[in-house]
Amino acid sequence: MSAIPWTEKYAPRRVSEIVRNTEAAMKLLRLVKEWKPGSKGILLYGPPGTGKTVSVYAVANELNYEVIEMNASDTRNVQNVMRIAGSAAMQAPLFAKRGRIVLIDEIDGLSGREDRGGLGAIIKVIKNARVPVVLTANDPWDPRFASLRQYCKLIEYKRLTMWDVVKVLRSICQKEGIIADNEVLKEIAKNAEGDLRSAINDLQALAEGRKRLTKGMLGILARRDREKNIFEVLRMLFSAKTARMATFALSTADVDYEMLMRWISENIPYHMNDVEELAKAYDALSRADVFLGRIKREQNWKLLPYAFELMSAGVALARTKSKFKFVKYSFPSLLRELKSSKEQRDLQKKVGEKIKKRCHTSVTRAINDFLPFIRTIFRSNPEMGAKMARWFRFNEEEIAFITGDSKSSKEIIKLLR
Amino acid sequence: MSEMMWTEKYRPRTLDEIVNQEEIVSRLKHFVKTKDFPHLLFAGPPGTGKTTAILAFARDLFGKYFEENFLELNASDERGIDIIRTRVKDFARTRAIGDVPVKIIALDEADNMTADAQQALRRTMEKYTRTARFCLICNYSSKIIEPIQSRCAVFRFSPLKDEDIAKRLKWIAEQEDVNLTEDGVQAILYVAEGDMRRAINILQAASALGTTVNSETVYKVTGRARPEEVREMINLALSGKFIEARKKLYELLITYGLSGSDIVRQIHREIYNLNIPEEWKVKLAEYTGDIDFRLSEGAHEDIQLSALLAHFALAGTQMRKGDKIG
Amino acid sequence: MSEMMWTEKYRPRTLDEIVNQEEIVSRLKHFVKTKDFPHLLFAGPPGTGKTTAILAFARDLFGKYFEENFLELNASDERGIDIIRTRVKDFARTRAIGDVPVKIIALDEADNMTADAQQALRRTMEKYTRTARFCLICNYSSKIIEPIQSRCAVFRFSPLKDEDIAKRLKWIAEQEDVNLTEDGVQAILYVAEGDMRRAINILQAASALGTTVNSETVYKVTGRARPEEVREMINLALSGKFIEARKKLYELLITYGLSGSDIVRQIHREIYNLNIPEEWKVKLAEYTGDIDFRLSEGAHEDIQLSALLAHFALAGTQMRKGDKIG
Amino acid sequence: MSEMMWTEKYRPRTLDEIVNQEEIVSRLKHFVKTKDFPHLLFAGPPGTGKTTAILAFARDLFGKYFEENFLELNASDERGIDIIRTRVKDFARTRAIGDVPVKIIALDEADNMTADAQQALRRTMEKYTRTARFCLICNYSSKIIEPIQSRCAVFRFSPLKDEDIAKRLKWIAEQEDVNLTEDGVQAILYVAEGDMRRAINILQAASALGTTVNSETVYKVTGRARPEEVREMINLALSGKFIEARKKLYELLITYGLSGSDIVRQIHREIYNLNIPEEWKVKLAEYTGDIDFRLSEGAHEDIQLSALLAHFALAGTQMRKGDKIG
Amino acid sequence: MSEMMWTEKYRPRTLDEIVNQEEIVSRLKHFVKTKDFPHLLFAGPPGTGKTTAILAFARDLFGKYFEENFLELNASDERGIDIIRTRVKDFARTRAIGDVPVKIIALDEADNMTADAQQALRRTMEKYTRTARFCLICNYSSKIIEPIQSRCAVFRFSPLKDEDIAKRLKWIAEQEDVNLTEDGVQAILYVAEGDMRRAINILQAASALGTTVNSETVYKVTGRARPEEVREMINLALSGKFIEARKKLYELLITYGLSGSDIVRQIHREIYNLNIPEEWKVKLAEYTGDIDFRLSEGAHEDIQLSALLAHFALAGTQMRKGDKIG
Repeated sequence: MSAIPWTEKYAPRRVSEIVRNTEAAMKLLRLVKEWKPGSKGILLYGPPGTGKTVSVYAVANELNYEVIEMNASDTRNVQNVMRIAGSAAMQAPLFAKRGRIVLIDEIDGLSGREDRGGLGAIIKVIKNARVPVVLTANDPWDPRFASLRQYCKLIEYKRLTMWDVVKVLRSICQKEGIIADNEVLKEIAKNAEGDLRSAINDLQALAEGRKRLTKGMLGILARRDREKNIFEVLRMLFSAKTARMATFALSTADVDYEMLMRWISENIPYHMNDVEELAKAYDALSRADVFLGRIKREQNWKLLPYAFELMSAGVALARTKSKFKFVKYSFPSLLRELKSSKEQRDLQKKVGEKIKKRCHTSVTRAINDFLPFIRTIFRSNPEMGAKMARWFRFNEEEIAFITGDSKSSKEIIKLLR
Repeated sequence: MSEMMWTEKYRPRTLDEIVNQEEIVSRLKHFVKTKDFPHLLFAGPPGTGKTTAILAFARDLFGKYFEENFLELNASDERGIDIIRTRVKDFARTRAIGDVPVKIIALDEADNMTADAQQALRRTMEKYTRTARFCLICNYSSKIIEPIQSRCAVFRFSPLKDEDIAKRLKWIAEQEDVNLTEDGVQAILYVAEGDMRRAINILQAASALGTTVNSETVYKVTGRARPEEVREMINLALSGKFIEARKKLYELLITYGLSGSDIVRQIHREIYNLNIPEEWKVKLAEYTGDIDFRLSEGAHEDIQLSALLAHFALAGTQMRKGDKIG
Repeated sequence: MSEMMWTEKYRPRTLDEIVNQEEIVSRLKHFVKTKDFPHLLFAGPPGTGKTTAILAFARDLFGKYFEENFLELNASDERGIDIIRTRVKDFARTRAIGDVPVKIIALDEADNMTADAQQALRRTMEKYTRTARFCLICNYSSKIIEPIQSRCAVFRFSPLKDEDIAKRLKWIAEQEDVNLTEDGVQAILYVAEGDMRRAINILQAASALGTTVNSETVYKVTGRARPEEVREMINLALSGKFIEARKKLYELLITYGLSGSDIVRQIHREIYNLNIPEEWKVKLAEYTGDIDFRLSEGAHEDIQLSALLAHFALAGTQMRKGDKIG
Repeated sequence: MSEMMWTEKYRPRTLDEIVNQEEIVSRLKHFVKTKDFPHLLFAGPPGTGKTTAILAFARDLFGKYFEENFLELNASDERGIDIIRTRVKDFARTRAIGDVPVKIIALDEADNMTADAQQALRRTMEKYTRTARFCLICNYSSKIIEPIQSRCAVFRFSPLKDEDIAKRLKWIAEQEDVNLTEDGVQAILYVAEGDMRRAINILQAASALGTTVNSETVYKVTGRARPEEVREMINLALSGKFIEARKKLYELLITYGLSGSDIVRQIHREIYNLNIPEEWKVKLAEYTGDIDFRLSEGAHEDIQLSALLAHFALAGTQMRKGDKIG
Repeated sequence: MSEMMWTEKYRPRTLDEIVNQEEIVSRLKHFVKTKDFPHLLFAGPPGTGKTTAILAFARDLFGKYFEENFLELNASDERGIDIIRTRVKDFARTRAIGDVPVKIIALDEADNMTADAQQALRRTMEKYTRTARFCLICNYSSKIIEPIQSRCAVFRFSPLKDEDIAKRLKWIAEQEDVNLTEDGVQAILYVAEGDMRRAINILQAASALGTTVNSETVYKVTGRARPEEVREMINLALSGKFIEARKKLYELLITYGLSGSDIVRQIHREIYNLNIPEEWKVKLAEYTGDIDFRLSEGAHEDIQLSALLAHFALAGTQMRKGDKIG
């Protein structure tokens, strides 16, 4: 009895079969072949379903290597990493195999608590390895991987295009003997947002046991594409003429209310051209937030409907003068900023810590009361800046952050050497 | 008297018995036939039959081997990263028992699992594809991390339609020899608010009072006021007859044995049925929410409910004057 | 001194002695006759005779075997559902004694149980359904989970009428040789607000001060201000004499030892007796709600009560000017 | 340094020594004579002599057997009703020693007990009624459940008059060789607000700074602003000098380390001393109520108080323009 | 060659070097002599020398054993009371080194701790009272819970006088060979608002631009610092550029890591420096107070602050139209 899901059944066995990221896989193949003790580890990164793990197994298959894998389903604290990955990386492979890859999969999944010290152990394994160590991650720029990155060569995996995905889906249909409308495959591919695995899963869910696949069968699939869903919700909400329509719009959202509120907040000013409308809409949102605060504090979830109505109907009905118009909705900029500035903020915090140590103050105060002045000094007087950098023991990265422009930071760094 | 709960008695055992979510059911039936299917992610509001569906699917699939091959972890079980790394893995790595292709592991309220635990799940799902499939059940699929979503076929359960619930209620009434009137059905639908389980419970409770279940018995057993009466009270207030509205309020509280927060919630529901300008509806709902909150904080019921009606009366005056909302 | 509580001394012993709640009594009598009855749910405000009814019912049903077959528990006393389970188990595992089908377990303040505890209770009810019936007593049936409601016959107790309470009070006063004046009766009714037990307790407490019970002694023992005085204070405020109104306020607080929340409730009751246009009553009622909430949140009593009087004063000014309400 | 608290050192020992609350004292003396008395309920504001009264009563009653027959508990200290029950049980199960009928158990801050705990207390009171009497001490009798109230003789303690407190302070100052100036007395009275215990504590704390106690030392130890300074701040605001008023505010908050809630209370007290039309006082009192509420909900002191001052400034401008209140 | 921050370079090392806060210094010197002192609480505005004082005190007391016996913590940096407890435990469980009675733990920004955390801190303070003394440093002493305050000797640091800051600036300029003009001094004083640390930082940054520091260089330096950003945000909002104002807001929240209440506080201070009619200032202040209140009630700072900016945008428009305040 076959019980292999299609994602596995049709998984590529050779590097050349990897869709879209063939080059990345080739690079991996080359690095593994050329690897010798002392070489760096290899970090594959990119969104889910772009073929990272599959590449490793394809490479191993082509080279007749064995793969020793640790992933997020394993406890990866210091002891376990050393015991499993560590010993695998130190020993010779089975005699039947020509080599071995140690795969540490999904390092995003390292748990702060349960996997304490795991990251340090992984670095140790890489440094002392006698076989290639390959890692995968969705987001390699996570600051906790900063030092890990120094011990790895990075290979990027890109999202697949819709056409890449359609092509694969069509070939699977052929093999399964299913006649599928092109439109359906396109829809599934679009919905998958460049994630091949999820597209194949959706295809199997829809087509398993069918001979023909038509567009009408798509209804039960939930949108994976959250943005598209939220765009529709926002459009419905902001165009609502009645309280009921507005609250209904909200009820169709597939994101939680915190996120929803951020989306609404972000896009209010694009619909409310009149400041009175703007103020009214925000007032409603602010009242909705007050209810959320009460809910959180008292765990009184029965108040949730009031918050929903205020953030939907309260906002929508504030628009009395401006005409409804088509708006290209933006992702909540606060969240975007928070994400994109994470590295900068971490650096800032490190700088703050150093100032704190020297100046007997708190990190927040260091950043607010000292940093602006230090920045001025660094920019306008590199010589003084260099002397201060020495006193504070700022490293080059931190100096570059403080000055914020490369000219003066280079100058300071030169003076320091 | 030692009667069974009707919600259990009439819970569908097999996919054939499920009357809603037709498309999803038909997909699941296909899977039973081919015995081949991907990981599943069921998303949708409470009371839409997600758990019923996975149970029925597993029963149809496994037959007499159901117990051995089905593992259910629900919200009250510990589902931290430890359990995923131990118990789930232990269950998933051994072969299915009997003539079935794989085991099924259902994780209820998966959106409440920690991110860590979800992370631990992702490779487990892949590693044991030969022996097990996962079915994650949640309200919002967006709370499931992307790598897991990517590994599942996502099914969305839509809220039940009132007519579907009505149909079910009538069918059960027939089975139980209960005379369920049309206004009784409507009353149950009003109180149940789209939740099938609740609707059936109400039917059972009301039928305990006698063999006929009509709107009167329903409102009596559920401790709800008739929506018409609530609306009447609100309209009295809005038209400026504050004292009469208060009288009506006390009447409702006494007749139906309502608590302050019960009546506040019924008022809240009726606001949107009122024949007043839309923006006023929001405004009134907002104030109603404040009163609801105050009651939960321990303010006095009579004073707060009077304040609520007073607010409606003032709003009514402003509406008649055509004032803007201030 | 070791005197009995009058609420106990004068509690009706049999269903026949209960003079109110006729419909309920007649249904219970029917049960006594048939000796067959479901679980019971008694819902209604305090002091409407719920406990009296179940006690009388049990006595009528069990006769001399009352003690052996009747168990009374209080959901908020007994620590947690575990204790309840243990005691119920001990009591219900043996058959009823005498010529009766089942034992009765009365569970008071059942609406104080958490939903989880109620779920556990539900299972306990199911378990001993052959040997025992439960009678759940609560203020609001809506706070009882549906699976339990759907197993119970629901009885709603309405508040007693003032004349019924007055009659009872006078009768007790006679038995106890207390000289209860007419204004004393009125004062008790004012404070008791339809709660018979409270009314009798007040009578007993007031009679401890001396053999004559009049309005003065009643207000003294209950720590309430005379309604006339509260009205006077409000009228001072409304006529613009804010400073004098405040003085009166402090006088009331001190003389009667009132708390801020007591006085707010009394002010609220008097609003509806004021000789002012109805639209102004509306306005005052709304603001009183605000102050009531603030006090419940722990704001300063003196500041908030002054603010309340200030509001009344402003309203008074506007009324005299014939302003519209803004 | 091991000096006694003056509140203890100068606490009246016998009923004869108590100079206020004449009516109460005379009733208690009567009980001493008859040796027969009910449970007692002492209600009234802090520092009005409730504890003093029960101690003196017990000493008069028990004489040399005072220690053996008197137990003092504090309802908010003793963790929960269980501890109280245990201690009461140990104490009350044996008969009173000496020629007295019963022991006395004084329970302070009884109104801090939950209703449930009070119910349990009621049962305990009933149980030991042969050997002991309770004296419940509380601020508000309305917070004591009725079944307890109806078993107690209620005594209401009113706030002490300023002249009585002044007299006592001066007498103590004499005993302790403290030079207490007249403005020192006034300052203590201002801060103590009719609370004798507080007044004496302030006197003792102030006298620790030096042998002369005047208004300056009083405000220093109590962490209060001088009323003049608060008035100055208000007047600055009213005359439109908002920035200066705010500077004064920060001085009070930061330099004196006053809490926002103290300042708001002081502002509130000063409103009625301002030389402005009464209708404006009304307006200011109402707004002060708003700010007080916000502070109690945890809003920021500096911001809210600044907003209050801004409002005063606006009011001042309107007053000068002769605007009507809007 | 390294260059220190001047705030450190010229920070007084010993109590003798501190020229302000004479009373405090003399009390601390007394403690150095007796080597016996209680817990300390330093309260006062930023930049008034609180940290300098405790450092100098500890150095004078411990001499060469300063490092071993002094621990500096910051309540807003250390995540939670648990971390604080652990660090205190590690530090305080061993006896002080050298000829000194106790170690010192300085805890800065203690008023940022929640009341619960402070309660835990209190217990920690008690636990290690044999081996260590705490010095709590804060802006508002009223935010420190009563039980801690009563265990500490309270020291109040008053804002520095402009002449004192000027003197210090001139002296530092002399040491550093900086030509500080009189208008430069004035400019620094204006911006520093009594905060010595800020004044010195400005001087140092300005002197990096060239050897002469005058008003022009000062404003050049401070133009890039923070309060100006808040003002800019307000002005953007008032001129109707809401989206840009909001961008600025996010920058303050994210890049500067300011909390919502920091920002509200700064907005509130800036209002009175705006070039708009007085009555509008009051209006804006009042609305800022509203939002501050909602911040304390609500859940999301960005939402509340956006609402505030939207309201400013509306106010700006109305101002330009010359509307009356509504």
